[in-house]
Amino acid sequence: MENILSILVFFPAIAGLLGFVVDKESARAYGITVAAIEFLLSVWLWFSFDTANAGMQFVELIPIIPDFGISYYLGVDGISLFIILMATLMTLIGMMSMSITENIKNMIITLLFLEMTMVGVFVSLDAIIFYLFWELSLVPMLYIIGAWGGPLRVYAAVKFFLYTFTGSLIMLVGMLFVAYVYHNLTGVWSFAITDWYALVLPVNYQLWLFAAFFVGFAIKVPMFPFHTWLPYAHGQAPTIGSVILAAVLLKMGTYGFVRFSLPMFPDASVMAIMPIAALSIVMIIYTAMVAYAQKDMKQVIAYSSVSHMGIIMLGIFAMNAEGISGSVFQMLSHGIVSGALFMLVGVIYDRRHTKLMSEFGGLASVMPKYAVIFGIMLMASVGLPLTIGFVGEFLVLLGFYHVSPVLTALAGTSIIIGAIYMLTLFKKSFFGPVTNEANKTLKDLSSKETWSLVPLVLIVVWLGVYPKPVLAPIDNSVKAMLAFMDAKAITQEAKDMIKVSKTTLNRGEVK
Amino acid sequence: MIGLTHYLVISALIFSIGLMGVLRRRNLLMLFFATEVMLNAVNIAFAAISHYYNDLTGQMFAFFIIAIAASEVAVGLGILIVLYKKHGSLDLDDLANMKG
Amino acid sequence: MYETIAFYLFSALTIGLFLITVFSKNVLYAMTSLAAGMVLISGFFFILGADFLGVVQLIVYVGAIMALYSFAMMFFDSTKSIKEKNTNPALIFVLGGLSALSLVLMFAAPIYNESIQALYPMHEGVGNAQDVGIVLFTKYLIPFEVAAVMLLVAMISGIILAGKKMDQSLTKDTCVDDEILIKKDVK
Amino acid sequence: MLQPINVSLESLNLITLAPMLIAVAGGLIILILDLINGKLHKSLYVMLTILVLVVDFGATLGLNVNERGFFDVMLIDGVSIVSQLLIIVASIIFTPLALTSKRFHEYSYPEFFALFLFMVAGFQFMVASDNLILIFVGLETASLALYTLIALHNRSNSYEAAVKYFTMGALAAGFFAMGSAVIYGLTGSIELYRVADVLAARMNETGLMIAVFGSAVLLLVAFAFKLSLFPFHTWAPDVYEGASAPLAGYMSVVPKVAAFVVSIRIFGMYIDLGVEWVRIVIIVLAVLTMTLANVMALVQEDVKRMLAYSSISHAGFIIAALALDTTEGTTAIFFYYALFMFTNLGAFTMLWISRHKVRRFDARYDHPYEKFAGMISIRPVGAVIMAIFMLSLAGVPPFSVFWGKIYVMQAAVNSGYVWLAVVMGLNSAIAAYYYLKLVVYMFLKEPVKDVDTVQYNSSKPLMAVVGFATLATVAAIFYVQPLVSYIYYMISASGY
Amino acid sequence: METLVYIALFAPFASSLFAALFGMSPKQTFVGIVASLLLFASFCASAMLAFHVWTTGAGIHVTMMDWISAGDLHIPFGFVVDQVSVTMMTVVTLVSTVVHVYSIGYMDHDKSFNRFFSYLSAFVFSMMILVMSDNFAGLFIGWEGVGVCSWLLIGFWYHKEDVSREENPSISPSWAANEAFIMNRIADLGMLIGLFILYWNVGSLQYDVVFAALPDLSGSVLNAAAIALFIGAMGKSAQFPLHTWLTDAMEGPTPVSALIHAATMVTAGVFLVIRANPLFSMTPEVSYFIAALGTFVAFFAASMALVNRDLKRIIAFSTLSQLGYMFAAAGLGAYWIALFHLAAHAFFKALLFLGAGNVMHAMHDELDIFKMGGLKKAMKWTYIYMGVASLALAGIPPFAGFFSKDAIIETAFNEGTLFLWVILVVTAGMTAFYSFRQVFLTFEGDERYKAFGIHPHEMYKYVLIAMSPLAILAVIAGFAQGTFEHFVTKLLPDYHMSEHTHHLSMMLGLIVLAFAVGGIVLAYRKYYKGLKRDKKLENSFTYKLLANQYYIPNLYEAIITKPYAMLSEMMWKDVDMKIVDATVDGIAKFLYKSGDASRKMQTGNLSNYLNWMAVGSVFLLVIAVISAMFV
Repeated sequence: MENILSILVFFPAIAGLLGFVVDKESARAYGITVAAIEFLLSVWLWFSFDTANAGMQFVELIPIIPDFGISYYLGVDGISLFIILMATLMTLIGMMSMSITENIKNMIITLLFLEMTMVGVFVSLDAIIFYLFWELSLVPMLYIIGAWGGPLRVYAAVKFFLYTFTGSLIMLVGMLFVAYVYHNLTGVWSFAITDWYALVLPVNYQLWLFAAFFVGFAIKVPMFPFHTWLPYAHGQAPTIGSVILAAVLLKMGTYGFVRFSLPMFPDASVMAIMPIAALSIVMIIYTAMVAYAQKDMKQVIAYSSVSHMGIIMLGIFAMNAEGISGSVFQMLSHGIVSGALFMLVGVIYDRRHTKLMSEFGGLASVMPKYAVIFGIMLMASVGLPLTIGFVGEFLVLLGFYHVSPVLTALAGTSIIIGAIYMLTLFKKSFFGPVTNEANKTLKDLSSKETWSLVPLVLIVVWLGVYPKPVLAPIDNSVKAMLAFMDAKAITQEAKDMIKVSKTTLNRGEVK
Repeated sequence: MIGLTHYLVISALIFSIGLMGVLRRRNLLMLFFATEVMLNAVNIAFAAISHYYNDLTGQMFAFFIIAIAASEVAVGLGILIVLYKKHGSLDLDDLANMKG
Repeated sequence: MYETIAFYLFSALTIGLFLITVFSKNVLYAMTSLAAGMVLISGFFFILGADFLGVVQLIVYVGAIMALYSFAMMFFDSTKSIKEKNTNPALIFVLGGLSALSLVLMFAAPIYNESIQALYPMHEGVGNAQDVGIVLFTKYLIPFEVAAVMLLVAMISGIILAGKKMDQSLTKDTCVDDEILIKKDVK
Repeated sequence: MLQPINVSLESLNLITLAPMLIAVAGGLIILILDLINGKLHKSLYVMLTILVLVVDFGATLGLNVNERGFFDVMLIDGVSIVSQLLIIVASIIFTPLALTSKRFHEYSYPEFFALFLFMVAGFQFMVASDNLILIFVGLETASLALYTLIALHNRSNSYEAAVKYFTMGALAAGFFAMGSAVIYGLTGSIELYRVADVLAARMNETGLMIAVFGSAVLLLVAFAFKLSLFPFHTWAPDVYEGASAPLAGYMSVVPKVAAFVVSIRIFGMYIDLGVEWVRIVIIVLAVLTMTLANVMALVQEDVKRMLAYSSISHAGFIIAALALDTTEGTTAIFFYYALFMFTNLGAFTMLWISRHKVRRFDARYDHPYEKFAGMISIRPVGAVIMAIFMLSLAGVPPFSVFWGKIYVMQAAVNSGYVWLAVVMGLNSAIAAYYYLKLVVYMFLKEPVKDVDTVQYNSSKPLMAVVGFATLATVAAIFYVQPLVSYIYYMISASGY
Repeated sequence: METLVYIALFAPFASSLFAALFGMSPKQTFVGIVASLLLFASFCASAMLAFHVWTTGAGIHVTMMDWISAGDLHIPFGFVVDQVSVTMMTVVTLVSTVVHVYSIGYMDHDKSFNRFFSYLSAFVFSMMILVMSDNFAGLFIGWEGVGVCSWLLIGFWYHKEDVSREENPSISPSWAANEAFIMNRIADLGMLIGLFILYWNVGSLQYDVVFAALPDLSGSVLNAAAIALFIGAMGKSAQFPLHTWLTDAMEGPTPVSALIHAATMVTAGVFLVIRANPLFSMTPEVSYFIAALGTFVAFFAASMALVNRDLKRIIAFSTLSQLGYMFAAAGLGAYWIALFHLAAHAFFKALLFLGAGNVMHAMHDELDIFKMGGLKKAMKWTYIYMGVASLALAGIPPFAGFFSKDAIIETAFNEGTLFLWVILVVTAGMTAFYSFRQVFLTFEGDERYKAFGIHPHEMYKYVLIAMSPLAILAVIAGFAQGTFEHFVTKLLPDYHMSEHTHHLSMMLGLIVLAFAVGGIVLAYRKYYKGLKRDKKLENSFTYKLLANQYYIPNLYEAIITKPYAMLSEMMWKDVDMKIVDATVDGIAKFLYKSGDASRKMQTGNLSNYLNWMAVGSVFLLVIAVISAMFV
């Protein structure tokens, strides 16, 4: 199965097209089946992945527009592998738990197309193909938010689209410039990321290009102060939209930093550490405070997402394997945990059609199972050891400590203020007496909801206790990347800052 | 002695007069007159240059400009007629249905 | 010498006439002065030795075009002076003045250069019409033919636009369904 | 005395005339047919027109690159071949749109088709020459025919549109003539290749720059009008709105391609001569055009008018590529239009399909956004197709216009105009808003009325056109490579 | 032996899972029994391990599996059973077993009986990880784990409503739980930083590697690490200023208070200092600060206990005070003494709490000692237990507390820190006073409860029997001092009194004893006969200050909680919405507005269009002319 990546990308798309034919009543089952097959395919990918190889695997390279240097170029390494797995998993789980009945067929088809774009982004090794999937992912999301969202859905959807679109166009200019420089130096047009890695750019070029890519990625992440589309998008999106958005789409931004910014512009990245760290810390603390002020459960989780993304950003710019691996791991953990939290909020929203905390209180008494799962996810979200949330956060903070102890201490406040807003949310909604009559008769989790949440709980615990199967391949690739960056960096300070681990595997040759 | 420049300056002046007419006129028929003035101005320039370079090309151009002006008049008046039938007026100020 | 006098005379007259064309409120005056101006312009052509062009100018402009215009004028019933809400005169004069100034400055530049060789020189002792004819039917045959097509287009356009068929709309899209729909909308 | 003139037939290189002659002949045949029998159905003329155009296409394709003919008046270089092909293809797509299920005024005239073919011939002459006279005559032939075609739609708005277009066109013609006069004065020639030679020799003369700049400005005004650059664009929205939808779509492509060819020849010459000033002016106009047209498009209530502004903005986008004056930049122009053509014509066809004689939604507009509200639930396929066109216009990959966009931006970057590429990017982002607005209406709103009318005019030929446009838009990624290499080859062969 | 290690560790975990299975079903007594048995198994295993370690003198080190490994960081799940950890294990499992059995009776009527056992066992499991881990990260797992269990257990009665601080200083169980968790988190951040410092300077988090590498590190690094780790310890052990959560934590069920907030979890901070003694021994300044802070807290907490009326809160303050003693010892370098006091304290304080639980059970959850009195008739055994425990706490020989506390006070003298010594001695007197104030007010004097119509009754027999091991240990543990010293100093640095101190030891002991007895006598005189309220005293500033915990909770609310909430609100409404988001929307609106504005250019009037065109062309011409002049 050399072309498993193509299958992974296009299987959902083809299934989506065929989905137009499927009857409305069966659309849901169809969607779940397709998502399940896709997930199994990605699991297969994992099993056939050679964990000892830190380089790109399952590479496919077909030139499509040689005059531009654009090729259909796919591959995975340890960094992208698990994000793909998470994307397929969250799509499956999201579909399983979906409570939407209106226009279900359109939803399923949209989700399948979305899945294609998500997988596509993470397997692309050609900048233009990457950009293609990146932009294309906006369209289904726009539809999901806009068609099934809350009262402000159109505003939210359009804001989401335009904001991200604007940023990525700047990024596109950056990409074109890199290609131009590549052409100048080699005489060949190429948009292949692996080719671009070989470019050693002067520092001022690096800075400008870093800035261009930064705009695109930062909006997607979303970094402060570009984050304001997110609360709207989450607040208005249907549950499934929020789940996918938080779990996968935001990761595109951070993944972009790891895939593009760091290896391509090591010197600029090192120079950008402090500004980015400052923004990240603002993001961590400020959005955590904003989250605390929210009245709406979903908004709390939305802002908490931003705060957690700050941690991920910080880790990426730690410039050591601990931090970056932790960051990538945190992407997975945030994906699963925030996805689950959004699903949990969706559960209560389905029952009460409100997400305001003031409407609730004492839910733990009427919905104990729900409370337990919520509690577990909450603990994972605040980074309790032996849950998935701890590993990433710990590694990120550990890694960044090497860069700046003071900033780490500031960023570390996330474990405090994160606990503050999360526990407050939990207390307001789940503790205390049941005051609202409407809450007294609420049904606990249905089997459908349970079956979609329990796997996530299991993953949360499993990867919290034994992250090695996931962390080791990530770590291998990250170490190789760092070694590469160190070799490539031209300024001494960058060389000093980039910490190469003692045990680094050689980066596998790219075919 | 009258040089090329004299002719060109006259041409420029007449051209500007035509331009002023185009700016000023609100009656379409009168506006078309102004465009004719402009084209005539150009014709003077071409004829003059042609004369001073002793070259026929300028006269050719002027010749074609006359032909073009004639065709324009035909088409323009045709459009004016349908417009007049519909609107009963040739005033530009009455003709602002589409805007924004 | 007489060239100089003619030049200045014609210049003054054309400018004056065209000013009337442009500024007169009366269509008839405007048109008459336009026609007169064009006649004088043909005078320029004769001074410059472009006899053929002068003749064409007289025939086509003063003959054909002005005739068309006068028919149109009658058709539009606009012999009387017409009311126009003219554009702000200040703007007109500023723009007109500026354009005149810059064009004059431009033409005042040493455009003429002795060294430029004429591509299609006029021949000594050959009539202008002959010269023009030869160039027109060799080098400029294609534009000439295209101009013919253009005139054909203009003719067809003029005919169909002014034709009776344009008086009513032949567009027909109200079928039965549509009427029902419109009724629905009204409700 | 005059010498007798001997001209050998070979030296005339008559083959260079073949495409235009075919079109003209086609027009004449239609006129004659009408004379013989006045009751022939429009479908005959449509098919005849298409046939003529196909033959025309074949003839154009068969031309050799870099030939001159007929006393060097005709210039068949790569640019002219590529642009003629574009013009013909757009015309072929345009023609079947006459076959709506409902009847429209203009198509009841056989002369419509004759004029249309003359217009195509006019454009072909215009692009296949570097002689300012032929360019001017070709331009006017095409324009006069176009004015008539617009007016033939026979609505109050279309007269208004025709008058506006005509009047401003006449003014622009004056500027063109004046510009040519200055060039002639400067060089004693109106053939651009010679003009370039003479000007190059005269560039160092003192005090001449003013005339060089002046001539450039006068010509620029004329073509800025044709290309609808700010502030000469004012006619465009009104004319597009007043014209029938297919014609509006056609106008946003074909006259502009033709005007671009001439602009490349003229302004490319200036820039090659080292007159940087022209480049700066064009870039400034380009930036102003794309930005202003974009912000104005934001506030439109009518889809057609929005598309009109969007076309203006796209033209601004591309004129920037012209200013680069590199092979890539020039390639980008045609490449962009080739891709833009399908999408844009497709979008206008969708409007045409939904066109009504009576305005059922708005007193003023034919295609207000409300008309398309909730289209997804009424005509899902139509809605998806329209959405694809919109996304393509917005530059979302992998649809066709995206590839054009990156090529233009890449060209800008390659010439060192990174800031220009950034401006282009930001403008695309602004533009995304109004395209998205239609998508939002179609997908996210409830229908205003029970509108089966969004596909009111639909007929098989129209569906075929839309289908073809959709295919071309979606599958762009597969033909971008041959397309761009062909165009690039043609452009570089002609030395631009 | 490895099996034993795993049994000791995982039996509580199994217990927790087993109870969790029935977590949502109604009370099942067998759940409690099974849980207690599993805990007992864990205790037995710990005891056997203790015996093994004692006999062989060698620790056991097992590595179960890898946990985190990224970059150069490798953290395994490794467990070490040595003198220190085995002591802790034994103490923890012993007290836990007792508390489990006790809970079967105490939680008898609670509908969440099963859930309670699940949490309680989970806590023990976390605590075992904490003490057994062979690295700092593992310690941190347990550290956070006990924090969560504490959160769950304090908030066990989550359904209770929030009330005002005047009505109940802890507001509500859920509030107290959150407070405890968040305060601990503050300290945990310090601890994490400590870990980071160690990792980046040593390259590992294993105890042995770290301790071996310490001599190579610079003083500032050591100080920083020691401070950071101690901040962690401060949170868990509720040292000032992070102490307020401990008294609020009394909202939890009493067995929880006994186990978590007296015997085990709160001593984790002390354990950390003891565990990391190589580090702290190398940082004398930090250690001295620890001792000083401990002394201060001992006194500070005792002062608040003097006037408090809440049975459990008094005990909680005493816990706080005793923790201060332990830190004083550890800070002064007498690690084994600190550990000894830790163990002894665990026994008698747990006993004290369980006794208080009995009283609560009898008094229908009434905790105000002013409303009790004369309970000795109804609750003889409880009286005895609490009396014994209070004697131990007061440091009366031969009870356990005497030996351990005396050693600490002697250490303070021995180190020459006379100031600390004085305070500790005075505190010993205060301890005796408030302990017996509480005992007398509860059990002696007039039966004030009758006014409230309460009919107290003694606890179930089996519960009382289950408490007996603690009582016995509270009495006899002190005699094991020598053995204990011998045992643990194989690992911990030995601490001997100087000759000088040794000579004076008898006298020093007597001084302490005098203060203790003095305290008891004072309490006896004031409260034995019943409650005589002194309005004047109660209205005095000092009394109010003490009764309101120096207004520290109010202060925290005023300067931290409320401003934080306000600031958050402001951040959201003013900054996020009105600045950040409004900027983005502002750009969009600006574009839209400029669209509206430029749309006016499109008047529809052809004349205007022509004007535009002319303006454009003339403008360009003028520009051309002007720029041509400069070329």
